[in-house]
Amino acid sequence: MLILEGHGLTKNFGGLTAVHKVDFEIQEGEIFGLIGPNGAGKTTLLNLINGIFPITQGEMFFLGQRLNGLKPHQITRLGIGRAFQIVRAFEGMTVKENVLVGSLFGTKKRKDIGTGMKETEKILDFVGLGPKKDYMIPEITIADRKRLELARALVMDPKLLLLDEVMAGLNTREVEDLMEMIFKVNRQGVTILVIEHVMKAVMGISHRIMVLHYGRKIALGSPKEIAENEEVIKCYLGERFVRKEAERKGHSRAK
Amino acid sequence: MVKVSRKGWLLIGGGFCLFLLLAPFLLRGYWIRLLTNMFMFGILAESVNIIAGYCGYLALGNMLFFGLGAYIVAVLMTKFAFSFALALIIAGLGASLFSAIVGLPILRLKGQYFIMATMALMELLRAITNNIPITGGGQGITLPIFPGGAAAANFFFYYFMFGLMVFAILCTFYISKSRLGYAFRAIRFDEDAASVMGINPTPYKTIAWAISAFFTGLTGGTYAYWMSYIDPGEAYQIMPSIKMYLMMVLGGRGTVLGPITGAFFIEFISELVWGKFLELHFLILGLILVLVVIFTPKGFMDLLRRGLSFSKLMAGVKENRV
Amino acid sequence: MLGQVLVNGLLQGGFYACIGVSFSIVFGIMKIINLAQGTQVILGAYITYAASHLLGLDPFFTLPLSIIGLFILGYMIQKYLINLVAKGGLIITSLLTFGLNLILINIALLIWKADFRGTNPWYMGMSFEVAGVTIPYVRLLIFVIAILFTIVLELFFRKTETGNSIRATALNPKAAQLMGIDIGKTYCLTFAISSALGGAMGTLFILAKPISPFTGGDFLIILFSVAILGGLGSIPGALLAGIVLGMVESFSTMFFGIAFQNVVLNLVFILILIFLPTGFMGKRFYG
Amino acid sequence: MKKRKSFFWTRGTIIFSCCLILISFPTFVNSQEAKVRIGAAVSMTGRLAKEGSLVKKGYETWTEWVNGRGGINVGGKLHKVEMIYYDDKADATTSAKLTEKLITEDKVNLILGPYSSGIAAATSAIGEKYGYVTIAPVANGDFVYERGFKYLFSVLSMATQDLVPVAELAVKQIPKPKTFAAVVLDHVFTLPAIDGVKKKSLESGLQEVYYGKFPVNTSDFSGILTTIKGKDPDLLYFGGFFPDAVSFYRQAKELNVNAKLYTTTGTAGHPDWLSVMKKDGEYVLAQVPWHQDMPYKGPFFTSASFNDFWKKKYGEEADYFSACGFVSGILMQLAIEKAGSLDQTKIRDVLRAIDVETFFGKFKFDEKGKNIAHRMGIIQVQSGKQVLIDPPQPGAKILYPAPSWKER
Amino acid sequence: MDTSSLLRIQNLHAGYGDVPVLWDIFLKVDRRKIIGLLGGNGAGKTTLLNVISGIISPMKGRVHFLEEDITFSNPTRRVQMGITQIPEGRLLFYGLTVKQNLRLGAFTRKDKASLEKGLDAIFQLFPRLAERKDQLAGTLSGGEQQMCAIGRGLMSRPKLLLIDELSWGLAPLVVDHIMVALKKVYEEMELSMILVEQDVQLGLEFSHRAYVLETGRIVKEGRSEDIIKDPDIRKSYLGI
Repeated sequence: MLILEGHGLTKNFGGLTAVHKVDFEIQEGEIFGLIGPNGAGKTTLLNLINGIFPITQGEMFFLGQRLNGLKPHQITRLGIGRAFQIVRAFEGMTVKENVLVGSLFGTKKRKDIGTGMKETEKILDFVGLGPKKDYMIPEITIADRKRLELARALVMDPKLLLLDEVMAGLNTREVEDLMEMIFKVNRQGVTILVIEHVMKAVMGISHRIMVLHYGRKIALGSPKEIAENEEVIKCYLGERFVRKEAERKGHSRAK
Repeated sequence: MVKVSRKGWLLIGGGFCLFLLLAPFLLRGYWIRLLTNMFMFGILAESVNIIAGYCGYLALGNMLFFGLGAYIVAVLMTKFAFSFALALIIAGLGASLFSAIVGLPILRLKGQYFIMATMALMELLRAITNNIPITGGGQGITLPIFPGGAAAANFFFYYFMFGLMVFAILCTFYISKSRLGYAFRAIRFDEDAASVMGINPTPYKTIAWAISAFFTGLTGGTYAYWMSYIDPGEAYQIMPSIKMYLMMVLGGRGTVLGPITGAFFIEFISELVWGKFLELHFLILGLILVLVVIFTPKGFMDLLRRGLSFSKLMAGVKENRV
Repeated sequence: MLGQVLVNGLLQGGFYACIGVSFSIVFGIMKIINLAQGTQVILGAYITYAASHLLGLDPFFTLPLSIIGLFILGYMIQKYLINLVAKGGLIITSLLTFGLNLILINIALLIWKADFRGTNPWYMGMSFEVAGVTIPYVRLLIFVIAILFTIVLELFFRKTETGNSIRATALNPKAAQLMGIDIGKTYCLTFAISSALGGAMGTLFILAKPISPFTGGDFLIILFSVAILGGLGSIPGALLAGIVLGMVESFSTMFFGIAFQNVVLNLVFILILIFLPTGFMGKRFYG
Repeated sequence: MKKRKSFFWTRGTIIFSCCLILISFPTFVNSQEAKVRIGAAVSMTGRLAKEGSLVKKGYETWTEWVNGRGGINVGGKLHKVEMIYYDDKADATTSAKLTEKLITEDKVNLILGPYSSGIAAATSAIGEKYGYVTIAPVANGDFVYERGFKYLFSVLSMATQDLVPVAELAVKQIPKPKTFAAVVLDHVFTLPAIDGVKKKSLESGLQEVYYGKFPVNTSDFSGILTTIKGKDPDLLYFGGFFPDAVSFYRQAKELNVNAKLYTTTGTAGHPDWLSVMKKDGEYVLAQVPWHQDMPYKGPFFTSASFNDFWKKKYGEEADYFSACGFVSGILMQLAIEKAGSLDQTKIRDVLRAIDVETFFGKFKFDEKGKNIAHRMGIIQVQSGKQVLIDPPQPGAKILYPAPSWKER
Repeated sequence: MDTSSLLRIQNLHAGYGDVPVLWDIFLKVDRRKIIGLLGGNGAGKTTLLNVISGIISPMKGRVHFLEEDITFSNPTRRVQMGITQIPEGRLLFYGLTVKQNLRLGAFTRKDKASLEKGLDAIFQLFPRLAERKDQLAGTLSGGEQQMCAIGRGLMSRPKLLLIDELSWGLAPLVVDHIMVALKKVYEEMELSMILVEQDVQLGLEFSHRAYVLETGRIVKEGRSEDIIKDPDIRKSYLGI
């Protein structure tokens, strides 16, 4: 079943076209990757999905409901959660309070603070932030902030989770932890749309990948197809990546 | 290093409250008026705190609701013979309603644009007040004197302002612990992120401003009756607005008791300076403000929380220095 | 009649623009609402007053004195006071200038008392007529000087290396530091320039209106309006905004009477804010 | 290097806290001698700082003078006068607070009022509450006295009467003026005077061609002046604060707006007018509550001898603000001496019944506390002097019509 | 002379406020050498660069540059001496043009006359920038911005170039391009570099020597080709 579909999505900023006639469909339950060079319009596309920017042209549907013209908070309550690229935690609040906001306002159900708190603690334990729940935001590390972003999105009980470069700035071990966690969320039935520069991660977790270049879709397919797609290599991946990838594969084969 | 335990704070606070409750029986007229004045600024700082401290919208022209409340009470009492109580309630609600109406377009503005819009709104209201006959224009309005002599008036306004302040504190306390409070703070720190987390900012911002306007309007109305004369220049002033921010920031932005502490501190210090230095009071008050801002940029509440010590003070200075 | 109203608005607007620029650069570059700016203008005016009375100089020739005097004062203020809290954010720095304002007022009060001071050179009040429009010499000169200062300042910011370093610091203080730009010094310089411009405006102001130590507070609304309308830190924007404000003031007096001048002015201002919230040229500065 | 710096800061903090403790110490008043304590909250800072400090100078001079004579005779015993001043910042809230402080904290015997009407409206309510006699030296807005207060007395006649003599004078001139324009600051301080003269002018058959109120902080009058120029009025009435009047007349000259007679509310009688306006201030009329050429005689001074006394003391002509302050003191002194007591009710009753002439003019109060015996003088600036032209003086004549700006 | 050390850090402790982030750092940079500074997030790499640039003053320890003690010198002085940082996230002056950005890079240089020559050299190195020299820096693509940042850093004629997270947010292809250009810079201009990288493989391929930081301490140092073969490193950083 289709969970999210976009038809001919276009976004103009003044004279600049950030996203140009992009079509895509995301199946329920899949992990859908979105890659492309900087300024390709990936984050803009995400902003169109959750309504931060109004759509200039085209249509978008979530589980059959038209999203055009809805405000971000309405879209969130339909079941689309989002973790931001640059961590946008509320700085003057504790870790717990940050997640609590999502729990209180992010779902259709109206909850009292006690219930919200319980859910919050559950989610914090899930992402491994339980011991740090009373820390203020400036006191936790970047990796923890990424986890916090994830927790804030998860607590809203989303059907579709948008992850915007949550891996950026993490080391290999942390990336692997986070990949594991994303798989776990996905197994619980949450569809995930992920934007990522860390190729290893995006190649490793996505079922399908879409490549954007200057606002246009240039490829869509399985990770393997993408990695071999010549246009993608020309515009995005580059020779060294292919070489390195080959070396890595050769190495693991040898092992 | 001065550090007081939680119990100590409760004792100090309780004692102070008891003192305030009994003060009219212990003190002479001037001190009662001074305290009443402190309460007034306490309420004003607290109401600014709701919109600016919690919700992050720096409504520098918040005194516009003060003027509005004062004029509603004045006009209703003199021209339509309303009782004070009724007029005051209308003033509070009127200020709230007005904030909601103008809030819809203005609360969309961000940062300095919002600051400026509220200031312009205050100027606009002043200009309108000057030009409509029912307010007496630039001549001002004189209100009936509170019946029953000096002592009765002192008692009445003292306890009235005190009650209003306690009401404002309780209200802020409730907000800080409720859904509203979380929504306000989320909006303050990142409005886009808040809306992605399911908060519709518009109604929450409007509510915050309406609550703030409600208290400011009530204070203005009480002030008009208390002073028994107002004119537009007195009712709509920029300087008290700035002073309210000073109080809020010194006490602690976004804390329940901070603005009240700040208000008490500033009013008390200015009173001392005023009384002692006839020719130099601006200079000395200015110096004190400058030093306080340099040494406690995060407010007293923060300082008390971290404990008062010289090295902490210096660390605060170092942090903000270029 | 219409021509006269137009000229009146334009002449007043030039002054508003320049005074707005002095406030706007500090606001735009350092994110400081300088609440003492009005009083700094008045201090400039006092320098002119003192110089023209003690030395018998023509007020216009005292311009260098007020500029230099206020430049030094501004530099000191930034270096020894504001830089101490410069990283504290908009509210903190603004509150500091609030305290500073009180101090400056009191100092002026101690030196010059509460008396009204004014200058009255021989050409005061003289005017000439062009096509039925009366143009006073003094106001024209004020206008020309104000515009000239504005243009020179804009060129300074765009063309000189120091100007660019100031803009760079505004855009990204950390990067500027990494380029070897001394932020503290740059801030001092910026504040000093703003202060000096304010001082120059004081010289021009005392030619139009007498001053007392408390006159400075009257500028606050105009300073804010011009800076915000023009787009923070944008000099051409402030120029345009000042002239627009002057025009609105002049025309509203003609059409609605002067009593409604403030009603119209503030209404127009709020509407512009709502429908044009980045100001006239706000975007140009930030790219 | 680092150490020394922190030492500096430590010392700074200690000194700072010492200062705080010092200023928070109460002042102890030595109350051995029999004294009359008089309190005054005046504006020493803020918009009315100049006027307020002149009134204060009047109070101070009176105190010194009366103490020089041994003090006030209360029931046969001489009491020295002690004055307590506070600065009300021209702000009603502060003024009210300070008045309450004077009454309850400093326990003064009498209160001399603040400078302006708006503030007096707030403070007189407090004097009334405590049953304290308040003498208001300059606050003469009519509305202040319409509230039925029993302890409040105005030194001056009411503000609506301020400029009435100007209209009376003008219609007597030849060629007779036909039209007038009135421009007034929208403020309690200036509205009544201009409205009063406007009413009188209309009654005298003059025609109003322009009436405009301008808001506080207006610095550009060219819009109004352009309109007025088109109407070409014979008389120009202007009401505003000092800076307003200066920029108004400067711009009138710039735009060449001429009238036969120019008027201001008080400003042209202000001591700073001559130094700021120089020859551009010529021919302008203003009301003055007092002038040294007035013909009044009193128990201690005549109008002229008061000016001599002042000149000897300060080397400058006495200004009317100080005179207002001084005469308030004298009035108080007369009332106390006659009452023979410091009892507020007795003093009030004496003031109620008083009918006396002083160097300042006559005093006779109606039941509302308005001085109905006082009449404003009118001055015109002539050759760098503020010359009294009404009440009529020998050798002083109104210069009419004023020459146009270009002919001067 | 050519082999003597350029930068020497001894026993350095540093942090923000009262909280230390770096402990006991010893680090040496020789002339004409590229040093890799590797490690996970929060390891203190950026803090160390900021100490070298003078933005953070150390709590303990000494920093010498060209045999001069610069422990407490301000950033301006250090730029004049030849230490320039290309910061993480580029931090261009987005409201200024490319050319103005580059000129500001030479802010501390006294010989303004040869400035134009320097500009030409940068434009030769990155022809893309020459095409866009009058465009606002904010309108450049990510790769072009990184080029502009490098160009701006080179304009001060550094002796030691500190590069923080070169590959941050860039497509793999663009990283390749920039690496090539950087190699050219290294070969043509006589300078040393400290390269901070998340992408450990990239960092090691490109450097002569490398230091590996973990939670504020140096846990490994040595020649890059040795480190890349280190099994611990391969396991925890290269995922092989």
